[in-house]
Amino acid sequence: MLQTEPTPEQIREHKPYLQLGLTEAEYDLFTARLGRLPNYTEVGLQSGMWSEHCAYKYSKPILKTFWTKNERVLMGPGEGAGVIRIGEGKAVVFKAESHNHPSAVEPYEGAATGIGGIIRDIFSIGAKPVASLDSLAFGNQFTAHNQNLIEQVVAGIGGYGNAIGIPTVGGEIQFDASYQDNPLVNAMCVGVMDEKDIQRGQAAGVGNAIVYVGAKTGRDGINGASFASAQFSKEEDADRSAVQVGDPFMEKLLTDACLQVTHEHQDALVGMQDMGAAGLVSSSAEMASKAGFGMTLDLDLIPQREPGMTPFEIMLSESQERMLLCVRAGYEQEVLDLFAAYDLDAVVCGRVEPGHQYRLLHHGEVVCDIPVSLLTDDVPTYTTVPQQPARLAHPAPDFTPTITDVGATWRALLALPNIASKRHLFQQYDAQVQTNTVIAPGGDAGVIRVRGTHRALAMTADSNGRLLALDPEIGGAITVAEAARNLVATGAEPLGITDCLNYGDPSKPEVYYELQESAKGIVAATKVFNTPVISGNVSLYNETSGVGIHPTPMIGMVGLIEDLEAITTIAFKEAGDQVYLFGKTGDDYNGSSLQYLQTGAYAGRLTGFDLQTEKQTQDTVLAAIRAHLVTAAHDLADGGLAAALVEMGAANRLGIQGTTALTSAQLFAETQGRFIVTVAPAAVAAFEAQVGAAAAHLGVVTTGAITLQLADATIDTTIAELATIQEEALACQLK
Amino acid sequence: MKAAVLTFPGSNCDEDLLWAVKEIARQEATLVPATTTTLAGYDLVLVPGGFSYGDYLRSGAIAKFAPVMTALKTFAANGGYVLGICNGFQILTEAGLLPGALQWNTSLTFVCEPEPLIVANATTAFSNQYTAGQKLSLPIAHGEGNYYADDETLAAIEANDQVVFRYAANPNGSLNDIAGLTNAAGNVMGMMPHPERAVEALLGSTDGLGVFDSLITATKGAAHVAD
Amino acid sequence: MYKAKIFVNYKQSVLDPKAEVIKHTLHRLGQANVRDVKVGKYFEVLLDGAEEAVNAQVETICDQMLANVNMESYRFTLEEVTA
Amino acid sequence: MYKAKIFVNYKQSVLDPKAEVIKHTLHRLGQANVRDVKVGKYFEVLLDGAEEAVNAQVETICDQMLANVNMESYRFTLEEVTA
Ligand SMILES: Nc1ncnc2c1ncn2[C@@H]1O[C@H](COP(=O)(O)OP(=O)(O)O)[C@@H](O)[C@H]1O
Ligand SMILES: [Mg+2]
Repeated sequence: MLQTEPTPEQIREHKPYLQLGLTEAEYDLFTARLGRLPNYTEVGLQSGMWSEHCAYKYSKPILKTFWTKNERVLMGPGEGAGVIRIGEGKAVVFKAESHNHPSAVEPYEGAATGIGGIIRDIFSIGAKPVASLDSLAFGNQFTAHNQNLIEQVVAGIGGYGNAIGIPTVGGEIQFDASYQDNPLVNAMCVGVMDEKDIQRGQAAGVGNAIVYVGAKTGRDGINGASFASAQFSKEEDADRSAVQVGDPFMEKLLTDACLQVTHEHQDALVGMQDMGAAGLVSSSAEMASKAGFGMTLDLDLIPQREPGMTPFEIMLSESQERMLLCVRAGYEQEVLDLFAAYDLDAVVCGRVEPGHQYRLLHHGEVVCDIPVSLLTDDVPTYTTVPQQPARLAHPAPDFTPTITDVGATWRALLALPNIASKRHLFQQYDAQVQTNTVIAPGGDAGVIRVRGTHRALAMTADSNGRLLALDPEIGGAITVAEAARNLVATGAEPLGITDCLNYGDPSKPEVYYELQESAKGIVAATKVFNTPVISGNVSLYNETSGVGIHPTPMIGMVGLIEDLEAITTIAFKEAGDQVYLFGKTGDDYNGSSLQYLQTGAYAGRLTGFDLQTEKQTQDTVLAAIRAHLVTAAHDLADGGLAAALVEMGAANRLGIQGTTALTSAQLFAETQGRFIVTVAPAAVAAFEAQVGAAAAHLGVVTTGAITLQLADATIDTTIAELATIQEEALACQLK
Repeated sequence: MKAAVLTFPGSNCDEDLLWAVKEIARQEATLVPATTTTLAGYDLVLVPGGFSYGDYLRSGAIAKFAPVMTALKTFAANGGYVLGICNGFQILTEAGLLPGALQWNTSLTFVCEPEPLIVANATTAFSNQYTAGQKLSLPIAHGEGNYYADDETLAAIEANDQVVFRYAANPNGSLNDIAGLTNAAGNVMGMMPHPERAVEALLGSTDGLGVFDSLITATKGAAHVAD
Repeated sequence: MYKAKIFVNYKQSVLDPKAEVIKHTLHRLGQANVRDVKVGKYFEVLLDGAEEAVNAQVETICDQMLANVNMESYRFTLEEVTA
Repeated sequence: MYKAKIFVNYKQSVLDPKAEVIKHTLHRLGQANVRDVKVGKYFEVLLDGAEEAVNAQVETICDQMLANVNMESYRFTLEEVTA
């Protein structure tokens, strides 16, 4: 162990830092700033802190372009999670995080620890976690390996979320060839708190205590994959594993205890942060750096799961369920006692120091003594000269579908994995614990009421990699618009977003181009919808054998409902209700599910999207819902009108009888910015007067028959037939 | 009615039950930690859902060693009403307060969905506000809800009319479609479905109110149970 | 010090969903020669003390905690070990 | 016919929350002499076939289904039995 660590000179000579992900230039820069050769521990800390995950080397220039503030934002990006005011003294806290790589390697624990990690981000701000969402993307070949991956990821999310008692109220699951070797597992958590309780991750005030809380530190997840090759050289290490295992029981105790500290010991608490990527070093260094102080930690005091851990291992371990607190001097005991009552390990392991040095002691020796800014601020950022990928310069010609049997096309479309119901997967998540869930998964957005107020929050997680692959800028804007559309359909006003930027290797000019262009689209859309980005996460290098995923920004959006009576669900309520379609339907088939059904691919330019038109439609729909004129609402997304009608009819097995000027093909068009709503007969006059020409009458809800007179065909079927296909297709294909 | 809602480390439906009893059913109720050693003075003890001690060994297997369980046994032996929901049901079987055991759902997956139920016995303290044969929909949310008892025990349960709720479309493999049952004396019930999640129209269903109303009726005027 | 090796298994009469799924999957994968699958738990507990006392203690631990005797049975062996 | 007795255990360094909770509970119940607890899985699989083939088959079953080799290791014995 210790004795096998290279000396500073050996490090300079043999460059072991290359295996830790650092470049020679980065090592040289660090050495120059330090004014001496760093030892092995220090190089280890550098490698953790200068990783993309902690330092955003490639993404910082992009993230700087995001719009992050409006009058409601109480805390933007930079802390564990962002905070937005929702009225009545309350605030909503949310953030999303990716766990793509860990989930690819070990799906159950990778997904589970992804949930655990994002929950800690939320309560580290002082908020009670009230809901989770998950955005998943898998390959579309259902091989045994892929099926196992899907099964285990879903089980892991449920296994953690269900046990800790946070309802999973929404999410998405997509299937596309692009994710066959690089699945995406993005998790989002939402918390609610009193505005006055907002915490920051800061370690201020000379002499104040640094308190370590929670699980013991083990040799898990140390420096990700590099640990395996760099450290497991000896024979007897073959039976070792660096997989991180989640312990939701521990996390439940940790959540409750930390929230109790924030609520009942405000005098004692200076700051709090979770230990995420790069574990103890990133949490402690960031807390010191944000507050502008130095820090000394005594590593012998850190609770350890295994004997003989080196400072490198202790500092870079990514063991789960750990938190770091800064506690005012003199208040240590009351905080330690509180954690003891929960049976949790808690120890004072260091102190805030004057100046800016970051010092670590181990077995009585100083093993690290560097300016803290060297870890947190002096990281170089990189830009790549972007280059438009060839496929974008020469898009395929517009797709023109041919439909001979519209009923058969409809049935086939509903069985596509991306259109089929995901219920048999998401019903493995507890959606109702905490008894606040007004809309569980299956609607356009999850909705939870906020106890102690007359308000509710709507939330959704959306991504559209296949559209971004056709046009990253428009696709990025569409993703934000779709998220807003989902919220509006429930009666919510969009408040803000969190994101996970899932991309390939950013040092490739084409990938960087996708990153930059999609950011443009996202920024433009967030301004139109008044939804600043308050938190997020970046996951780059999603590549296998040099082939990257579709550019896939996941947008998590939260909206506010101020009237519990106006919450609207997608289900048709009663036969006799009138059905209206908002938004113009065009011949927009490029990138559509119909195109995929008929050609096996998505191709062409993106057409038929305009941010301003979309915003107007959303405003009109929201106003109608708020005026209590609407009995059901649903936005049109994948599969267009055809999919939406079935989704609305399914729950109560109600159909539609209608006449429209749309063609058979247009039934499947995926023109953006559209909604279907139903209106009770008594409200028709008021509804039509309020919305005017924005909505077109489509038909009337029936007791189960679906009879549609299209411009070029007639359809006569039942909701029972169509809904059954949509409900059963995926479960069949995943067997 | 004065209710105690037990809370074990890892319980996560304790607050929900408290809310249902206090805010919706408008009864006196308090959270009682697992370290408590007496339950004197309560009319009803509720054992909530969740994952007590992580449920890592078997659901409910560790919770039965909590100090409060001794008090609970005394309370039940003295005729006090005890209702275990989900993990609470698992704890009560592990502790021997109810017959049988709950094992993994035959699907081996956790399942959360509204579940159609049939009231099998409407004469108990937990179901007197329903009618026999009544159809209800209550949410389930569990991975280990597959009720098992050996043949002899099962026969005795049926002969003694202890089954209170049965599944209309068995979601987990439970023998005899058992979703909820009482002990032989009729003062202890366990059920996998969550009545406390079905007490507000805003959240989708009020079918669970009957359980709480039944207990209010059963305990009306009842002297507090002695320890 | 003793090491107790403890096996916990479902009783014969109990249908074990996990074992069923494994057997079913193996058959689906074409491994028709798999006749039966049993799934159990295996624990190792290290305890200080005299053999007789330890034996009784392990018995109690199994009976009350590691096995649910309504549906599971257990057996164990004790082995003297040095720390 | 062969009976495979298969033991699956967590690899070193992997956190085992189950074992932690069991040990902790035993200590809380006063059984301070319990030094360590390990939790594993135990399978018994009955298979027809020749020893060598069965051996290879069990190896595959363990590798791909019964053990998660990212974090668990397994060992097994084969024993000839009559039906
Ligand atoms: N992984 C998941 N977790 C929770 N809910 C999910 C998940 N996947 C899909 N859902 C739910 O299924 C419904 C349909 O999802 P989706 O087709 O993505 O909707 P939309 O296209 O309107 O965004 C939504 O209610 C969504 O919350
Ligand atoms: Mg939608």
